[in-house]
Amino acid sequence: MTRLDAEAMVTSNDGLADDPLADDRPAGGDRPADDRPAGDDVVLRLAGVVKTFPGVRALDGVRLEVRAGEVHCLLGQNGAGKSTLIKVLSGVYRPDDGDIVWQGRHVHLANPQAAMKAGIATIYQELDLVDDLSVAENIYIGQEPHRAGFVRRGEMRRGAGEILTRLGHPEIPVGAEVGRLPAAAKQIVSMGRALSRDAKLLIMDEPSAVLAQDEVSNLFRVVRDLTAQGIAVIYISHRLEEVREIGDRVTVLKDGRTSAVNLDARSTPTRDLVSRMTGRTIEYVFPPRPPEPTRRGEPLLLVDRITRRGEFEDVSLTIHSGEIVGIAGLVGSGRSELLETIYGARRPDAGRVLSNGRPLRPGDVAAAVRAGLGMAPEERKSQALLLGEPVYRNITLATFRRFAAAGFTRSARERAAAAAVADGLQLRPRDVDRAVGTLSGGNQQKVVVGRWLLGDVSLLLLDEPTRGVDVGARAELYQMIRRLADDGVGILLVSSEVPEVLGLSDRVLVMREGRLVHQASAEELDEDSVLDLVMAGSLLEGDRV
Amino acid sequence: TSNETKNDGGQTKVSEGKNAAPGKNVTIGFSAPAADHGWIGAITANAKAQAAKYSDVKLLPVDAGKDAPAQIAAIESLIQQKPDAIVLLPNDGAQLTAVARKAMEAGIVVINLDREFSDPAASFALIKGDNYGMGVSAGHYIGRKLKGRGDAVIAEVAGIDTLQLTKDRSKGFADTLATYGLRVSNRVAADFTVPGGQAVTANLLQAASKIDAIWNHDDDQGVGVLAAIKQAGRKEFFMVGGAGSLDAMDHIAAGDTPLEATVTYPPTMASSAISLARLAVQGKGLDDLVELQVPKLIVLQSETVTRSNVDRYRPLGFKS
Amino acid sequence: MKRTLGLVAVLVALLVVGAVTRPDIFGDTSKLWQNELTVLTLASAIGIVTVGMTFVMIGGGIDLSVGALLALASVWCTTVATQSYGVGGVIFSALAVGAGAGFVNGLLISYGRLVPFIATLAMMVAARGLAQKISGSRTQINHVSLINDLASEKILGVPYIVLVFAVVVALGWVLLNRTTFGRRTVAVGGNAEAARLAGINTRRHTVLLYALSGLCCGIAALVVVAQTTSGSNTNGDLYELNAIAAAIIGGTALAGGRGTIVGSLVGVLIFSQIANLFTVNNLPTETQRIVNGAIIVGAVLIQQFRLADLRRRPKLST
Amino acid sequence: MKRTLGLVAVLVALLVVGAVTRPDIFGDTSKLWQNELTVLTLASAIGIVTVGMTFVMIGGGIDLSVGALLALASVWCTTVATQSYGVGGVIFSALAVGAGAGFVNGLLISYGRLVPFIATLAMMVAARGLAQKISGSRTQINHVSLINDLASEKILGVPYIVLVFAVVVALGWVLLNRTTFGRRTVAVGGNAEAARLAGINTRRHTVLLYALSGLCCGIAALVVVAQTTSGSNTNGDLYELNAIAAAIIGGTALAGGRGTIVGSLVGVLIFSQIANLFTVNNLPTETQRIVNGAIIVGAVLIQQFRLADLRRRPKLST
Ligand SMILES: Nc1ncnc2c1ncn2[C@@H]1O[C@H](COP(=O)(O)OP(=O)(O)OP(=O)(O)O)[C@@H](O)[C@H]1O
Ligand SMILES: Nc1ncnc2c1ncn2[C@@H]1O[C@H](COP(=O)(O)OP(=O)(O)OP(=O)(O)O)[C@@H](O)[C@H]1O
Ligand SMILES: [Mg+2]
Ligand SMILES: [Mg+2]
Repeated sequence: MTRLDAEAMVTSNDGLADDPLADDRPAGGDRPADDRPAGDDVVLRLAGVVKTFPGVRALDGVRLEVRAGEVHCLLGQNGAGKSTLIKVLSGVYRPDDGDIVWQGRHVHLANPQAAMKAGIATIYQELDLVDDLSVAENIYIGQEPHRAGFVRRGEMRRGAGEILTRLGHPEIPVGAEVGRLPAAAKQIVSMGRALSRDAKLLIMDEPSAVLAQDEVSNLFRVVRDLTAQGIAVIYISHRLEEVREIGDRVTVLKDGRTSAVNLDARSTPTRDLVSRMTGRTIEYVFPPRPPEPTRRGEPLLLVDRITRRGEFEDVSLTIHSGEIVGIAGLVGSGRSELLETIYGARRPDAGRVLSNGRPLRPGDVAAAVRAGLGMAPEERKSQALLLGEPVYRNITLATFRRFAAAGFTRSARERAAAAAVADGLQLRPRDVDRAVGTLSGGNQQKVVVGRWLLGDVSLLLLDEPTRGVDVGARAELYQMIRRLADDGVGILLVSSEVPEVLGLSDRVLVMREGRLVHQASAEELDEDSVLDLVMAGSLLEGDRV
Repeated sequence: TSNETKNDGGQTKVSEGKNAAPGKNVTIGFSAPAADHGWIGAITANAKAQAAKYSDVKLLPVDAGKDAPAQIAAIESLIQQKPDAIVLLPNDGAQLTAVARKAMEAGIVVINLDREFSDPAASFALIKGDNYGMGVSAGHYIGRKLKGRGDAVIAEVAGIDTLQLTKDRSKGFADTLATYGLRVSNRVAADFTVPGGQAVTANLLQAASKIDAIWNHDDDQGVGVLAAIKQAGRKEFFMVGGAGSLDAMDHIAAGDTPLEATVTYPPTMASSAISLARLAVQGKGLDDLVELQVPKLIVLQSETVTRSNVDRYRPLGFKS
Repeated sequence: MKRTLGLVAVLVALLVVGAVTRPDIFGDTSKLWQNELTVLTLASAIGIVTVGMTFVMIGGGIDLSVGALLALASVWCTTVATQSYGVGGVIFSALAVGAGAGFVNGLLISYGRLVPFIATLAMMVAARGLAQKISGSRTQINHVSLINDLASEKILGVPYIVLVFAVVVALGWVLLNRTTFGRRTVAVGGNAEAARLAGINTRRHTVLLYALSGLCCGIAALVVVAQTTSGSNTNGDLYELNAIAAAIIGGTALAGGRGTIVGSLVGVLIFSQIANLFTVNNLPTETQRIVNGAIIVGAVLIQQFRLADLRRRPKLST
Repeated sequence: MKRTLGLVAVLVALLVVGAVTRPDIFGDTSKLWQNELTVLTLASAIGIVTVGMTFVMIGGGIDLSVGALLALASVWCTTVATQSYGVGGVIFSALAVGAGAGFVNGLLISYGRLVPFIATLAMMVAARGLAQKISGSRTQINHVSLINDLASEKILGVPYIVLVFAVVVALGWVLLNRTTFGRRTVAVGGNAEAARLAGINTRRHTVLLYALSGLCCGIAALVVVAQTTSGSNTNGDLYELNAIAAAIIGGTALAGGRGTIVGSLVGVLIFSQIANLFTVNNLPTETQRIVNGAIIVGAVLIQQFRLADLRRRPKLST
């Protein structure tokens, strides 16, 4: 149980000054950027790439070199510029400056079509699917097989089916409307599209953020398949263990600059990677649990046999003040629906929810909020953020009424309170007047969770709170969650990362196919036993809570 | 349009008497609703043409805009320019009354054209068509032909139902038919447009499988009414029109459609209104009347144009 | 699909109302057939316009200029000069004017970056003015009898214009559901950013959508000219509102990405059938209006009845 | 902010056009003042309606019934029975009818789950019909002189109705920018699901928004009654389209979540100033219309000129 160590903070250049790779200035095109002589197998080379947005220099001279057949990982804090970099590569943004050499030729990728034509396919961080089209249509969007303008539907469905099979998901119906699929299935479709393009370079921006563990290994199988065919892959993730498992080489971005290039993905020590990303050293840490289980008196929240047909059934649970309860389970096991139902965003078919002994009106979020509940939902863009509004108004979305006097809002106070939250969560850039839509994905996520750190919730429901959040900020977030619990708030946490559930919670519930199948204190469980539980074939009566 | 008749000769007129002699110069403001209907278009055209015939008249036309408040503003800006007279065809009589009174109080002679103010004091004189009378004329024509047939199916294609004038026309029609023991059995309202006339008539012809007579309030929409009748291939009835467009008169003369007659609502009243305004400002009366001033109220006859007299009326017909 | 079934149920309900109130018409097969042909005939022009509107709306836009373009095309194609080229000249000029003006809409929106509402509103105002200028606010009689025959002549008892309507609907269905153009329309309207990222030229596509809508206005103008034997600058009045309403009733989303041709067709037929019911029952205008408001609300409520399961998707409620 | 500056530039450009074409009016301070008061007076009713519309649109909706509600309220408050209660009765009935009908809109949309376009379209049709029924299609003269005085009396040279307009705009601004109600409106329109999950009662708020819009229609009805000294079922014709257009020109997003009162105000003034320029220059209607279309396009293009930097945000262009 390590705490953040202020003394251990070092800037990347101080700590690694002797490292020849630690070059954060734009590299001249003439200078080889590798310890080895650049072989013929280098397919992509970037040098000095600059991209500015109003008020932000998102990329400030970036170098990158990718070889055919390798998995090249991009690491960096939230807001470091990873997504911006890949958008430059896929023709979405035009760089202000810099050099892109693709397959030995200088290229201008003026628009996404140009990048696609060049053989670069991308899976973006934010899902880029059309909800109203079918799975097959989404996979082939923009390059539908056709004859004289007529879509060859049979061919398209067949092709889509093959691709999905290759991705290990033959069960996803190619004719289904994508909007009706769960998030994980959407991610698969998004990957399917990238695969359909016969790319020579495949870029994946945090593909694992919405995947559960079993899906990630499936994804890795596909990636290995591709690299074996000589296709290069750029892989972005905040999970270092994934980088270790799948990556060949690593490039690290920090504040829009390259702080290290072409590190070996397997052998570089975690400490080095983290310090190059953040300029300080952090271990992947959870705050210590309080020594005694602090269960006293009546539960804060009592969920009594609630059911929503087709989603979850007969779920009962309790949460006490000061307790963090985690729910583990596969994507699609109904955890999000359970949380939303407790919160009143969905109406249960049966059962009831009591807060402090009093029943909550079913299907009434406002009533739940009045009773002291708060929820950070799963999908930040569709469920949580007003993208065009400033950060501070997003942070105070649930509390602006408490800042107001006689119905008149008091923006200055809101701003100050929001700035404090932003500081605590290391929001980057730390400007609370900026439109939240211009933040990087991970920073947006911090805003979603930060909303409930203000004001006085007594029970917090967190659905994948660290999705897309970098290692450093994650540690901060865990601290804040624990501090809330220490202050007496009850917390119900859903996460697809089993270590997170185990590390942060006092008590763990395991959910499978809409039922709670196991309950234990976190110390009694380890990762393997949880995985066994969530994937077990049939339900055993005795297992149930 | 179908006819090349140069009909300007019938739409304006300058008397041959002593009133024709040029007098004091007269500036006349003119305001009428925007012309997107043949009849209104003819009103504006006639006023301009009539004013051009007098060497002592200067016309200041202002567009009335799209609704009553806009026309009020237009009249107010006109008052600022201090014309001698204003000829005003209001978007809505009652709504323009206050501003007309204001003009009168400013010493401007207001000639109220067609749509009547709610206060007689708001105008120096009123010249208008007879909406109720149109219904009466149409009622008499149809009544005479169907007299004694109490089961006769009589249909009415009205104009815009939200307007008072439509109510008046329908009332005159119903009242007159009643004197013959007849009544309207099917009534539809179009919107003074050709497609409106076509659409409601197509439905009307479905509603009534046998009809004896139709009165259509407006010859503009009548183009559509006749088209629908032709498309349905119905011939068992006769039809009376309204307003007196050139197109309608051509059909009456040719006898190629069920349209046998039309009852007039002449846009030439705009020409007359200009003449009245000039005379009023110059302090002259009507030549053939004894009085020294023009009359306070002139209501035009709604005349019935049939095949027998259509040649006389053709010059008065306006292009729809 | 379910949604369309609900709509068809509404249409059937309207026919039942007809049968109850006017059994003499709705109970007699041949009279009913005649009556429904009238309903279809009157639905033709607005229906064709609605097909174009449906494409624009699915593509995430809106076209307020349809009524004005119809008027402009009708006036243009009935000018004396045009008529002297015979039926070919009339047809060509109507289609060219409609598609051309629609093309301008598309350019303003795609490349001028105007909001569709404003660009097409400006076009609506300007096109009506132009139509007025060309026609001198007069109704222009059409003398090309081949055009007028479209409304009066029949084939197997069905007026030609109904056939034109049917062909446009069929082509629209194929275009939307079976071609890359149609699928891309859904993509552009459903998620313009995703469509762009997937390599679709969204701007060019948008231009084509508005040109298509304009083309439909040109076709509808010919239908109106045939029906009314004339062209007029007052033609197509309020068609924009009616077409949008019919499309929305038929399940097209104002926000784009969702909609069907069949739904729009049924939406148009519902409105046309309501108007027909009012006339055959001889209702006074003010009552018509009040009842009309209630029917619209009722129709949508009936149609939503089966949709309880869809409600959870937040998109639907907006 | 920048956007509004661009709009103000458009307004100034229009005044310059006035100065060039009619130096006698626009060059003479007192005549210019009189003329601009006329512009403001004419903008009052539609401007008040636009304030309500702006709230509805920012809240993610649309209100097609505004013109009809204005007509209904104007007819209701000028019925003989109402007038006999004096000025209080007239004012109360106008506001109550407007807000009440708006409330019904809100219920249909929030709890009936109707699409706003359809619900308010139905209300538009029904309210016009009702207005017609109540008034018997007659224009009803208002005899309560205190109301009529609003248009004819002035304070410091400014007509009372202009002051009413100013007060409504000021209150609207405060409500949108300084109150929790305004904040909730932006939230509901920007992302209804997010607002709901943050504990905002989005349904109740939607009802309030439409009631507010209806209330504005009631106020505007009083203004029109004062101006025309009468109530009529033809009042407020096409106000829905004009109000939406003014709001959009002023930067309000049709999709919700974005918009300003000042922008809408300037949008209304631009339209009103254009109409005034046409009148003082005595342009024929058809030319007016053609030019109007061009001006609208030009105004938006000018206004977008400074916005190059925002263009990258795809959301903004919709
Ligand atoms: N459209 C935009 N407008 C303004 N600023 C932007 C925009 N897009 C990105 N930025 C800024 O550019 C910087 C880099 O963002 P980017 O999305 O590339 O980060 P990232 O490395 O992908 O972070 P994360 O791990 O959170 O996804 C951030 O400071 C962000 O706020
Ligand atoms: N492959 C699938 N195809 C169709 N429906 C699925 C599929 N997987 C899950 N579902 C349904 O989707 C719902 C759950 O979706 P969701 O992914 O939000 O679950 P979850 O338990 O919240 O998982 P997570 O929190 O990890 O996202 C369930 O009702 C489930 O029946
Ligand atoms: Mg990113
Ligand atoms: Mg979930």
